[in-house]
Amino acid sequence: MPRKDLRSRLAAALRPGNAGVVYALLLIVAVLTLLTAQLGRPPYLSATNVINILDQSSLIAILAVFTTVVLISGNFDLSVASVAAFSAATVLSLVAPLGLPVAMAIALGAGLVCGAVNGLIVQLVGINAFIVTLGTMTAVRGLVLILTDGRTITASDPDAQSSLIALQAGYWTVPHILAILGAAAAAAGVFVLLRRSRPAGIALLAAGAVAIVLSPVLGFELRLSKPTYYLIVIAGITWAVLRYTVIGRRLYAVGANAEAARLSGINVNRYRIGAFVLNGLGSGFVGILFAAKLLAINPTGLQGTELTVLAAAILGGTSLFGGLGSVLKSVVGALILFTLDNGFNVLNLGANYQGVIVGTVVVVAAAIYTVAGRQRQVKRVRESSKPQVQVRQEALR
Amino acid sequence: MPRKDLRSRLAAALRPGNAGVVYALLLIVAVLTLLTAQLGRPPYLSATNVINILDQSSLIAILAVFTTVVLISGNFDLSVASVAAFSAATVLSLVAPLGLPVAMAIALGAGLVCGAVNGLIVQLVGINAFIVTLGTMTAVRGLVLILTDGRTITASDPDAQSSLIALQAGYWTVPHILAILGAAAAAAGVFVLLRRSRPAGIALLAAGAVAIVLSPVLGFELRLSKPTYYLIVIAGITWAVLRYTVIGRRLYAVGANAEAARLSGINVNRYRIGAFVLNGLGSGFVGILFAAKLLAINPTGLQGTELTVLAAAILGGTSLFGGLGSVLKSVVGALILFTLDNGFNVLNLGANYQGVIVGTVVVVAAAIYTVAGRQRQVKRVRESSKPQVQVRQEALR
Amino acid sequence: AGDGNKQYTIGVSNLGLSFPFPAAIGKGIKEEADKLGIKIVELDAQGKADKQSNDVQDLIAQQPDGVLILPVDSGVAQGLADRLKASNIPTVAVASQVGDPKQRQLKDVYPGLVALVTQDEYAAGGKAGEIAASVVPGGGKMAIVEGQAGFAEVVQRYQEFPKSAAAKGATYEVVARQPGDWVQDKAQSACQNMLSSNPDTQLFYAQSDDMAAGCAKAVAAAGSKAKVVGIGGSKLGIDAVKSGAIAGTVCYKPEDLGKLALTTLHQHLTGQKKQDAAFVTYDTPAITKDNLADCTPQW
Amino acid sequence: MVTPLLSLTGIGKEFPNGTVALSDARLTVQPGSVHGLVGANGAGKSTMIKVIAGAHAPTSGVMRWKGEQVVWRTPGAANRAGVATIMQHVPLAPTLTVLENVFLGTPGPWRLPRARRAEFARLLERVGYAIDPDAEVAGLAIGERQMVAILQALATGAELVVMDEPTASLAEGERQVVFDVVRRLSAQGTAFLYVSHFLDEVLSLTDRVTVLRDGTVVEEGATGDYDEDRLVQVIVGRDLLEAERRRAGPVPEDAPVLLSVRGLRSPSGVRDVAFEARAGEVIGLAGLLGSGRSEILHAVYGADPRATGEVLVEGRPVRRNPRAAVAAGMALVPEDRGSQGLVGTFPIWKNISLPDVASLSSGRSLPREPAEHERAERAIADLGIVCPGPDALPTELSGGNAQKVVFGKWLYGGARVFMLDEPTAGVDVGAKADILELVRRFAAGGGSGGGSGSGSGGNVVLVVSSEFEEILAVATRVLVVREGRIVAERAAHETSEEELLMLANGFGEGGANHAA
Ligand SMILES: Nc1ncnc2c1ncn2[C@@H]1O[C@H](COP(=O)(O)OP(=O)(O)OP(=O)(O)O)[C@@H](O)[C@H]1O
Ligand SMILES: Nc1ncnc2c1ncn2[C@@H]1O[C@H](COP(=O)(O)OP(=O)(O)OP(=O)(O)O)[C@@H](O)[C@H]1O
Ligand SMILES: O[C@@H]1[C@H](O)[C@H](O)CO[C@H]1O
Ligand SMILES: [Mg+2]
Ligand SMILES: [Mg+2]
Repeated sequence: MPRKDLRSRLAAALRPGNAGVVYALLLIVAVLTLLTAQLGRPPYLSATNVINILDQSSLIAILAVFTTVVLISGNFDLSVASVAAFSAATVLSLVAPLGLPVAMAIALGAGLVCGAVNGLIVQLVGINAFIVTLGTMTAVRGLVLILTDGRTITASDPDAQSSLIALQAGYWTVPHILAILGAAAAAAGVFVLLRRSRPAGIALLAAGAVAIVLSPVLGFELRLSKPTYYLIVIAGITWAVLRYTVIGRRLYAVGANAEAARLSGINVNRYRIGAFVLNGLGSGFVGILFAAKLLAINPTGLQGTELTVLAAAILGGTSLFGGLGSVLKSVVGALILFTLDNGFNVLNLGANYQGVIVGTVVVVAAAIYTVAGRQRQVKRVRESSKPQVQVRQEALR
Repeated sequence: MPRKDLRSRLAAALRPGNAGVVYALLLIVAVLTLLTAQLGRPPYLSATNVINILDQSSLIAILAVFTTVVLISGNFDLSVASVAAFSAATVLSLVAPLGLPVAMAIALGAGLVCGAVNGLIVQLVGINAFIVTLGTMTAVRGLVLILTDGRTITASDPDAQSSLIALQAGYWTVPHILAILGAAAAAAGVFVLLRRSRPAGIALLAAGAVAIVLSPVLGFELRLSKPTYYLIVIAGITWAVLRYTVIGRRLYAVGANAEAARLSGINVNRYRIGAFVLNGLGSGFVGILFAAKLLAINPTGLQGTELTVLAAAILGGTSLFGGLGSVLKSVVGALILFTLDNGFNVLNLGANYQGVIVGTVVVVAAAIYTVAGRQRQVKRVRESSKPQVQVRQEALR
Repeated sequence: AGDGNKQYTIGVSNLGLSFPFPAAIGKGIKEEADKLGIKIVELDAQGKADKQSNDVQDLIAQQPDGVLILPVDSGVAQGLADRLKASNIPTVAVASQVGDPKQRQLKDVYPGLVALVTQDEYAAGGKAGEIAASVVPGGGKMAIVEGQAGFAEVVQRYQEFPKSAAAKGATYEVVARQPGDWVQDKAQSACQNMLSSNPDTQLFYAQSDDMAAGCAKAVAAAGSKAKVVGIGGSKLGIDAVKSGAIAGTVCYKPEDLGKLALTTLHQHLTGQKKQDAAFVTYDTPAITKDNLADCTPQW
Repeated sequence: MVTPLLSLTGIGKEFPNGTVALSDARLTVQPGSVHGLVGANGAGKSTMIKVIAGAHAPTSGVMRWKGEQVVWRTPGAANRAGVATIMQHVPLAPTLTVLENVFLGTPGPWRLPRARRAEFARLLERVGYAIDPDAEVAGLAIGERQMVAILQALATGAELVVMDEPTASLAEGERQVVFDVVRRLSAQGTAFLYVSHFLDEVLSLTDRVTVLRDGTVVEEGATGDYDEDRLVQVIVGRDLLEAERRRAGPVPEDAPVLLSVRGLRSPSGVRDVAFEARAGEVIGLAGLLGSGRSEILHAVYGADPRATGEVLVEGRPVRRNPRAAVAAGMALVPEDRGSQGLVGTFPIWKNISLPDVASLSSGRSLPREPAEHERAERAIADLGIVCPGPDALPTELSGGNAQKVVFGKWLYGGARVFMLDEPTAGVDVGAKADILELVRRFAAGGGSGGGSGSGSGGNVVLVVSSEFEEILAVATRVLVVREGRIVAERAAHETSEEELLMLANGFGEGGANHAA
């Protein structure tokens, strides 16, 4: 029986309705690989290029992870990009006088406060999250403007610069890691599958398989940028917490039906405010990484990123109505968006045509797995209900 | 009894929970008036300035009207600004060779097609409206880029220019109109109130009163820009259709509970697609007015306006979950946003502080009537809720 | 300079005070205004052409003695200039042309303006080409990091580049041109990606210093020997020239530009120097490690 | 005398809108006893339960738990004290699995410890019910959700389990499961507070019973002192119509065929359904939970877009969508009133006029609100809807009264084919009799006045009900449904509940298709 279970779970997890966003990504990568080959450009799936894509996506993907948590909790946050910019401006202004640890702590604290303000207003005053976070998005952007006074802030102090650079620049290399990790992931996947957890297990298994397959291609050592590792750790931990802890179960419950959650004794406000605070903190962290990456921020820095982040999460199948979503799929959503940008650069496609293509691909990607998912949901009348015997009268006498 | 009814309806409609956004606007205007007087700036409530604010808000307010219809139907549209820019680019490219009427027809048609594409994909393929319209927003923006080839498009032909200018420039003046209209509105308000329609009647009545009061201030003739008249007509008609017709009733039902509406024999798809089409058409129209106003559009023109439009609608109390909203209140929402911008301009407030103030005001305005609305739900005592006698026994005999 | 005792009020319609370059122009204007005893009403269009149109309406309502306009969009600005003229408000355009650049030469200033005070974007592109010819002599493979599609500068800052490079004996083959949307981050990604598909690129021309700084990081990280040329002379750009990350840039001086614009208008108002559709500009020198002293960054 | 487990004295509850749902109400539950709480729709039962569960704060009164005065401000507090509540409107998290919902409130670090699976298996065994622990709740039928809610309450191991109409949407088999559980656990010392409109359940399960009327307790006593008639008398304040027990005879052979259904199939599991209905007929669809009765109604109505087949009303084919169905004179009262029947933001009057708003409008386009109000007031009177007035929102109504509003949507519009899916779920005994009487009158073509009187000698009603007794009381003919097909047909006066149950379970001559 467990064996049969395993197979059916595998099948379920691999169904387009479930893993659709992954298929969409694979399709895009396949098309780009073919096109580059066709046009006689350097191979698309080269180690460098894959490392680049991961590096380029990582900060937005981290934002998407935390935004997914907010969406699962049944809320909405437009303020992430402003908060990240604010944190970046904070850390850049303070790193020289106060040193990196203190500057980072203050920047993270600023993010946390922004998140808490969002959460408290939304949950305790009860105003719509869209309008609240639109307001804080504007207000925090205003703070960035005040802090920067309309200029680009840089970390010009060399010590400060190098401490910031150390945060994110460069790559960590682990020999044979890809094969090792792949094997580990696959093993974990099998284990998880046995523990009856479909999508999770299959994600691990698939990741493992891909890693093993790519291992010869990418070389026998794993060389990824630091932000990529941050992403892996953050997405991994968040996923595990949501997937395996009671916090996750309650968060989903709060988003799916707040009243049911309340009646089960769950403190709905705590979870929803907590999600906002986490998102604020996460935005603060990403802001620091942006500061470290760019060593400069101007008042309009990261403007508009909030829509990219939401797009990643929603491409990953997260519901805007709460209770549904997976941080890993949101990461894949972000990868889709950055793979496209990367593809345009590699193919040297004219700037004028990129917009039309991105827009179309986003809709088509969503269509692929919406339609596939629908197929699955065909409800069926019970095939063979075992006789539910006994007349009520008899039961009662 | 009708008299008592009238009074209680008036009271109900004037309650902050109902007319909150109007109070928020009045408060902002009052503060700005006091501040300008205090600081010795030109009077805030001068005829010119009021006319200007109305003129400046009108195009966004028209967009907010149609977006409200989409929101009421239970959907979401991020593509309006791109569509308007596309329509503007279309009309500017075609007005010289084809003449204004044909160019306008094509631009409107383009808007209609965009709306229809949104509607068909969202309703028939069943993809989330957020991601679909994010996709079309990007794709249509891409079309604008292609159409303009990355540059600003102008209507340089003098004939074409003057025909465009005639569309929107200038003012229409009606003598004594303010007092006349005010009286008419007030009368209509009383009539509507008698017909048991609180918010509508009170809105009319309030508008009438304001008009009569302002009549001496604004002079004895009504001088408003053409776009302001367009707004008045569009908002008026849309409001009346939503409020007084079967179409409106069904649209609200579709948005509030699509399944209940469907099982009641309403063609849900038709209403929801219709709302998108209307929004596309409306965006096309606004695009033409923008073209006429600016006489040029560049590829990034109107970018970001979608959030302003949504903010106006949601400030006006429209629900993101469908079934709730009022186009008149959305117009007031737009007025709030533009009153702030205009106020900053009149006060010559430093750019650095505007963001913080706008953000705070938006949240506070929403808070005012969210909290007031809550109060109302607590206090609402139905006159008729006397001891509930059970009349059922006799009812059927 | 003002001999009359009249206190002038001048309206400034700035394209966006959140963008460092126009913000620095605004700063220059204000500093000069303080000196001249002029009152400034400064409105922020936040990068939106439609908001600029509203701002101009609000300015006209305040009846200033003159207006400085930093156009968001050259085409839209034409209508605004007409409106200002109709209200008899002397107007100076700053930093960007008024009127469709496709149909109007830069130096053919829109009639009705007192003056257009700006750097010559075309000439600056030419200067960048000269720097390129000096750091990658003879020519080679070049990739371009463009500004956001839709900005006039994208065309203007490239047009003279190949010509002046060729004049110095360098012909470049453009192997890629991709948008960096004026921002560091996106430019860094674009250069990373262009390098991975064109590893033998020898020269990157980034159409702003922010993008050049981002691009330089990508070049360094990839271990490429390609040179990066920027444009703008911002603090970021000059620092990068100093550190050798980028080979050179073109020095824009927004604060000086602001001052120049205000004095031009003031002199017109006082009658000291009446002008009609004059083209006023300032020098934007090419900057490399050799002449860093010629450029004190103003933004 | 033992200290009562729970006692409420002088409890009052006034809602923000001014409705006084409880005034000076009292209740005493002894340890290990099963206490019945009965009353008409809107009497205040659910409100009292919410007060006990910590979901509503009472406006006045004192609550004691094991003799100690308590104030439970949150449901969590009540849970921790040992009270588990199954609410009337099954609140579950639809995107979570059955297992996760059952252990939703349970503390502990892990989302789904292995031990919970074993615990769940034991719970199922103890209860005698089977359900896939990994099924997503969103995909469950309403009855299954009810069972999940029951399991959730039992899983907490509470000392007092409060059940608000737990069987209202259950089929026979599951009802029995519930009764067994109540009996078994109460024997082991768990106390129950049991709310139901099925008086036979109350009479056989409970030890004591409290009767609420209009928010106050009108009687309290040992169940043994009551019989069904007396209980009904106390609840509704009058004798019930004998009508409920009357069986209808067949309609005349020559009555015109009003509804023909041919070759109806759907991917949701409807298979080759075909039948005809003559004017005046009330056709009962009998079957087990999940047998596909709702799906058949939806397919006939055209609400399931994937369904194929022919449906004719008065000989004219009806296109397969609800709009065409309504235009052809069909009406559907769906099973799930909250999500399928009512528009939560509309007041009662707008809900009632919704399907027929065009005909209440000038030129079919401008609704005449006074006419709509009039209709709502009439429905309120005809159906005895307890509410502050036609302006009340459905969310302010008790469960049974909300159901009556859904019913009221179709009463006056001129429909000729009525399809009712569990029309009396959660409706009190008095109202149930009224509704059944209405069904009969409607089938007879008397209509309820209004526009319905096309006068051609009668209409057709299809009734799905999990109470076979009710089907037999109202139907002229019964179709037995199993696995999406009609497996047998009986004239109502020639069959019995026992026979229907056999047929529904796949036994008996009609049931040729056994699937083990
Ligand atoms: N949230 C609410 N706001 C206002 N009134 C309410 C609310 N909930 C219930 N009521 C009113 O309180 C009264 C009692 O309702 P309650 O739900 O307790 O009845 P009930 O006895 O459970 O009825 P049923 O058998 O129909 O479930 C009803 O008149 C109802 O309309
Ligand atoms: N064993 C099962 N496996 C999966 N789904 C089931 C099972 N049993 C029942 N269902 C669910 O039951 C639904 C079919 O029940 P349906 O509502 O048609 O039955 P019904 O005869 O109307 O019963 P009810 O009295 O509950 O209305 C299907 O949508 C399906 O989701
Ligand atoms: O000149 C400026 C700057 O280069 C800026 O980075 C983008 O906008 C251009 O107009
Ligand atoms: Mg109840
Ligand atoms: Mg059913």
